[in-house]
Amino acid sequence: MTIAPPRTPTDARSAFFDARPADSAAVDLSVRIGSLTLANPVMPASGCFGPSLGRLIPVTELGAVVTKTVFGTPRGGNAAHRLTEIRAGMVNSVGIPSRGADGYLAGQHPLYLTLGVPVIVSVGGHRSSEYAPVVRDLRGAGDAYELNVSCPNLDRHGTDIGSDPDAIEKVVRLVRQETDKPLIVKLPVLVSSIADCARAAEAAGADAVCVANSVPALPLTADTRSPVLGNVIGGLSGPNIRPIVLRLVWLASRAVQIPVIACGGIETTDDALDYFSVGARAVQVGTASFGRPYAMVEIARALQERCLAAEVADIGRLIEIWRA
Amino acid sequence: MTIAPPRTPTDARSAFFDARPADSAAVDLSVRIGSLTLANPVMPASGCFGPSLGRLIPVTELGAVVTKTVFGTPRGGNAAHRLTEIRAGMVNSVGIPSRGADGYLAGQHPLYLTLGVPVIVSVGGHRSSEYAPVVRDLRGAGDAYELNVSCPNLDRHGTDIGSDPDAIEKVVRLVRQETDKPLIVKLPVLVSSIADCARAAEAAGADAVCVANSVPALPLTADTRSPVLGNVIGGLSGPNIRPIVLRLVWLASRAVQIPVIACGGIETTDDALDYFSVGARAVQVGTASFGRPYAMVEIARALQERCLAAEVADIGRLIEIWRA
Amino acid sequence: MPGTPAETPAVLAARDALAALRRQQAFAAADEAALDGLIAVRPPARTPRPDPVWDDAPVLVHEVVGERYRRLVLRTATIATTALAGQFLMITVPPKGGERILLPRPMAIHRRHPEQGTVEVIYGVAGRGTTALADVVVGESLLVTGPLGRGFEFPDAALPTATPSAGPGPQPARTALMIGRGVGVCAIMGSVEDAADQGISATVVLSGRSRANLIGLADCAELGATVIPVTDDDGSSALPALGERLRARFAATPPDVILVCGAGVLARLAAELGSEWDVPVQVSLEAHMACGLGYCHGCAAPVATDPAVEGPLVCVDGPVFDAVLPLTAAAGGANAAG
Amino acid sequence: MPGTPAETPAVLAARDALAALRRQQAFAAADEAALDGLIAVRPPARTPRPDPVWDDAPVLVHEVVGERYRRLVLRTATIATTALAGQFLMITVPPKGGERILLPRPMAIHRRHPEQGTVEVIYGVAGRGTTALADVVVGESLLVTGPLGRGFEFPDAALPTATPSAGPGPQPARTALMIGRGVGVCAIMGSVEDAADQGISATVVLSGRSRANLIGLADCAELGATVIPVTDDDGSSALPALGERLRARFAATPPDVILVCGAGVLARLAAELGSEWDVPVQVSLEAHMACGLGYCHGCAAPVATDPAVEGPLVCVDGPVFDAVLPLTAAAGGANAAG
Ligand SMILES: Cc1cc2nc3c(=O)[nH]c(=O)nc-3n(C[C@H](O)[C@H](O)[C@H](O)COP(=O)(O)OP(=O)(O)OC[C@H]3O[C@@H](n4cnc5c(N)ncnc54)[C@H](O)[C@@H]3O)c2cc1C
Ligand SMILES: Cc1cc2nc3c(=O)[nH]c(=O)nc-3n(C[C@H](O)[C@H](O)[C@H](O)COP(=O)(O)OP(=O)(O)OC[C@H]3O[C@@H](n4cnc5c(N)ncnc54)[C@H](O)[C@@H]3O)c2cc1C
Ligand SMILES: Cc1cc2nc3c(=O)[nH]c(=O)nc-3n(C[C@H](O)[C@H](O)[C@H](O)COP(=O)(O)O)c2cc1C
Ligand SMILES: Cc1cc2nc3c(=O)[nH]c(=O)nc-3n(C[C@H](O)[C@H](O)[C@H](O)COP(=O)(O)O)c2cc1C
Ligand code: FES
Ligand code: FES
Repeated sequence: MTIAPPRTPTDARSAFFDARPADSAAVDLSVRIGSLTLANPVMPASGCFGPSLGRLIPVTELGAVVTKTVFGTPRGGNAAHRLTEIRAGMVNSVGIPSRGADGYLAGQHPLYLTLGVPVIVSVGGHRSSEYAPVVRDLRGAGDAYELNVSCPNLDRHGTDIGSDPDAIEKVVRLVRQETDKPLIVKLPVLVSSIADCARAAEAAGADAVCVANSVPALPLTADTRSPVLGNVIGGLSGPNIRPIVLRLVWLASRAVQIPVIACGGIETTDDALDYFSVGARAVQVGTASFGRPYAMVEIARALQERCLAAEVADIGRLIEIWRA
Repeated sequence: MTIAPPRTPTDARSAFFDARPADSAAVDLSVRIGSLTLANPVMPASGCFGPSLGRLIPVTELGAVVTKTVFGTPRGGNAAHRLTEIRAGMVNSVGIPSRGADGYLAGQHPLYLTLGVPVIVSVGGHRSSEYAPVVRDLRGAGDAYELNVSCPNLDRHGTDIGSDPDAIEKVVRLVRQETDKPLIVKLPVLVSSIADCARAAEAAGADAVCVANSVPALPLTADTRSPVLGNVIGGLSGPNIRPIVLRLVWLASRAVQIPVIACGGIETTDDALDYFSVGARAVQVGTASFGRPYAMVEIARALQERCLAAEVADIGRLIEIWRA
Repeated sequence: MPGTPAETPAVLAARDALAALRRQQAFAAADEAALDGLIAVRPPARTPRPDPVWDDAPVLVHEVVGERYRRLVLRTATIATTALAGQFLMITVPPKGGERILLPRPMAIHRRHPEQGTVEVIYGVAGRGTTALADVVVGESLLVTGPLGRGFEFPDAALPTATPSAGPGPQPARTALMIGRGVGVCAIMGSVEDAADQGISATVVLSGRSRANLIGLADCAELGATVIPVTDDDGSSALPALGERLRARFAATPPDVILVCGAGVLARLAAELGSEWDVPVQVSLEAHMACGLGYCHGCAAPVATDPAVEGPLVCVDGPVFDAVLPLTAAAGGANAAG
Repeated sequence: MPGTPAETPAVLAARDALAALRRQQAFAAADEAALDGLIAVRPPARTPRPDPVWDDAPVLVHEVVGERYRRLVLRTATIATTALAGQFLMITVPPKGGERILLPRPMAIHRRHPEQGTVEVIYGVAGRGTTALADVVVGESLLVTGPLGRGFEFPDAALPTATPSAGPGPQPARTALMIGRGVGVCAIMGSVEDAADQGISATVVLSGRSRANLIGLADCAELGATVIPVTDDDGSSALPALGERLRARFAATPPDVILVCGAGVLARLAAELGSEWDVPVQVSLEAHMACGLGYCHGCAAPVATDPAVEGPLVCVDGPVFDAVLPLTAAAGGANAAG
């Protein structure tokens, strides 16, 4: 039993900031999403990041940040409980409270701008026609847009817009008319063909797809078998969904030429490399940040270390080595 | 530390057989699937049972047994490895080896008939037109058919037949022309609207839906990040998929009048009651039987005990008590 | 279906479990109902909140206290030095023996010892996360994030840790009634510390199932607070009994403020007393949390708002809220078992 | 990209891990290739297989053996009395500390002690399941299912436990060469027991990384078998060295049968020797398993069949298979490190 000696009022957080590794010219972790080049392929998942995290981790070491989904008009979000943890993972039914595009521009975007990395603004809508107006109302704020088509769809009795290739096509086409900025389409898990969905996004002009959102689930209390969440249904996230999402990323990567950004249960550098090995070109970290706020930055740092150790210039070649 | 005294050559298996509880006239666990009445709502999941299990557990205490899926023509199954266990659960890519309807009738059905409970024959096909001929070729063998529409579909580039309400409708309609026996449609997880799929089955004349099959996933090895399974992709099953399937059962139960049979991660009586509480009328146990072969029988026994303890006549009223 | 035959042991055990569950359900329903319409966001604080940090905090002590709780002493100098009364930590449960806990667990900072660079946390083993937390041994480190949230503040006290002064500015509180039940005591103990620092006379109701399970007796003794211990086993914690006792005690001069944490029904009792005495009441709440920092939007407070406007968040707008006074709704909730 | 600047500890550690992985990959590839085309299903057995049961088997002993293995002694009278040589158990790993293992793990029955009603299992801690199994303590019970599978059978021996007889019927085997590596030794130990019972002269190659890690030395001594210990650290386990040694030893009279388990490359060496000597070779295989009873179809054996016909299953058609002799494919696989 060893007990660390008393510390002067410093903390692991400041030590982590200080441990920033030197950038190595020998390794190139950059990734292009349309016209935008990210310094490295690691970023947060929408809804699992906010500017307040900027006080806890060196956000400048990330490739980008992604905002919580912004809707056109204000939404209050769902009733409590909005999240819980069960053995299968974390389940949330936050319900995307939003102050609307104007509220975002006034209250949140200025904070995101202070972070010093590209800002990807996540955009939501209840119908396929609702996305383009939000992007217009954002008046050019943000370096790219992630179109969250994994929200309940008012047009088709509550199924996801993103499960219908035609609706995806429409969303992207309409948004494309509003902006030249890079567009990422974030797809849902419960689709019969992720390949068709990814192809629809690509055909309509998207610059990347993000695979995937959380998996709809219904957690019950152990005692009375009643729903834990105020909204009954929520999205399952965390490491247990990783093998499900790995398959989707594998299929999507084989279906399209545009980059696939993997999102689902990434906690470690190995998890990220799993996704790179099935074709992903970038990764988003969601649930893992709650337990270990520095997880994303740790992954970005370790990707460089792994490349240096293997004496390769980029992640693509690192993957080839594992497969050799 | 207590060590049990030496035993005479007997074993826990025989003690379990001997502990069969008296049937109580006060409790009615029976469930109707079309014209078939099962003594209780507990049965194995397809592919997770075989007549050889009859030597290990008192199969007569189950409501029914379900066969492994039978295809019309022989299939060899997938390359090794066909299954593995990861933290998220068990993943199998057995690939449904089948000796075809004739092989089933000659080799397996006679063994099922010795078990003394209703036999539900699971039927598979690669196209929506392939199911009816299998049922015809089974020449009336079996007390009901479970149509496994969660197999890769040759008509629509490998997506599940069961993710397309029109294809489901066609399968059921064609099979209905071949038989008057009860038909159960077993649905997949990766569908945008399970309600639409369940409604299509009901409308075409199905007597029940089974929700759901395993969740497609891609497990990778920890060391070289290569696919564990010979088939790359397999089906995730076990307790971690339960919250995902609970949502599907909840939605399906609200969409149709015919019974919903729940299948996904059931290990204990509490798990079964979770499903009953969201609307299921029967349950299937898959993965849990591998680790505890007697799990199904234990659940059937405990359902009666719970009803007796709560002084109610059936499971419906048991659920009302939890919700009171 | 009465008088069914099979009264086997399995059947009898299932029957007991059902009865226990029904009692528990009844209490939970009363407790939740008691908060209805009671809570409002506090006006902006004049004390700037400390910046949160995360730290790998060595576990110096991890011991069972009473029959149901565990006490952790963590070395984390920054947090120990900066935390305000009623703030909390997010404690990440380390993976162990195959158990993986994803979300950190919010825990009140029970005591701050800035000289030693340590904080104390007392917790009850409830579900998976706290069960796994109980396996942590002395010498391991816990990842903690904090100090977080809006804590308790004595009215008109510009800086909770400042010395009381009769000089210029509004009159600070001179007496305080604190009420805590179970681990809810931990949320108020920082204010008991502040009261001792600021010369405020603190009366602290410690409520629990039994004397052996009361949290904070030794802390209050050390801090010179007056303790009113009440327990379920002798009936003294019952709300009507406790209400009468407090009314009698403060009949002459009511306290300047009431701080409460640990049960909805106790919060409502405090609000009743606050209404009668016309003194402010602050209530610390719990909510399921993921980030603790205000960005995940998981911790909606039970405050009704326009459906298009998100309500307050417990982690940043609370956990301490004002009780809406005077109390208008029927005080019925407070009559449930306490 | 040679000579990059940042040779930090993290980078150096990652480099070591990569090198170790590459060595391991090379061995695994050689091992798998060695089985190609080698295996065929055995003809129907004349010995009826015992009915499998499941049992709650108390753990009487659970100890570390050598540097890498653990030995379990389980009380399970039915299985101890009925198991045949080379059969296996499915061991269900009990849930513990949050770890939930779904699938039982197949394990060879290393020793049968019918008089004591016990069996022994020796296992290596590999992944999640065996790591969790290692946490089981004496006095707990393990759910075991068995005896399972088709074991090793001495050629022409009608009943493996019958006394050898020179009377009517075909001539039973008189000498046997058994080869086991690592935990693969466990699969052959039942046959060493049978050999002792039947007066068959057994020569047992025990292969492992080092002397301290050889399984079965004491068992073979007890059962009166001749042991050839070979290890990696002194190079004696290398396939060419071992092959030469066995050819020299059996130059005069080859054994009547070869039984092998534990590595594809060893199976191929055995098949080479069997081809040279014209004696049958039986090989015990591993496969990922769920049921162990033939109904899950998870344990496909590496035997090529018509794509429309399912190949043999390791759990019911094996785990013991015949080597296809004489060996036709190039013996290259056997030259890899053994
Ligand atoms: C601001 C604040 C301060 C707290 N201070 C203390 C304290 O000092 N001592 C103490 O014992 N407890 C305290 N709690 C409650 C403590 O956080 C819960 O007991 C704990 O989260 C339960 O976790 P579990 O893993 O045991 O339960 P599980 O049932 O496994 O939890 C499942 C999920 O629900 C959440 N959850 C369940 N119950 C609660 C609850 N009562 N409050 C918040 N989240 C919950 C968990 O965080 C988890 O995400 C505090 C809660 C809050 C919000
Ligand atoms: C007939 C038979 C007899 C065996 N006898 C022994 C024995 O006596 N001693 C011993 O140490 N080992 C034996 N094994 C191997 C043992 O079953 C594996 O080491 C064990 O399953 C690995 O489990 P794990 O949880 O440690 O690995 P994990 O990596 O967690 O396993 C993941 C999954 O793959 C399967 N798996 C991984 N490796 C193997 C393997 N080598 N064989 C079969 N399944 C595997 C597991 O069963 C599990 O389903 C035997 C295997 C078979 C088929
Ligand atoms: C609390 C919470 C809030 C989320 N909010 C959003 C959101 O607003 N928009 C969105 O596209 N995804 C949202 N997600 C989904 C995540 O971005 C991510 O797709 C999902 O959690 C899977 O990744 P993970 O397993 O790494 O968490 C949210 C997830 C969580 C846990
Ligand atoms: C080894 C294995 C084989 C299976 N084979 C079939 C099959 O042939 N037909 C079918 O409809 N489902 C099959 N399934 C799926 C199960 O019937 C069940 O739907 C799934 O495993 C989810 O239930 P569980 O979590 O209880 O295992 C199989 C599952 C496993 C694990
Ligand atoms: S816990 Fe994340 S916003 Fe409050
Ligand atoms: S392990 Fe199930 S068939 Fe062999």
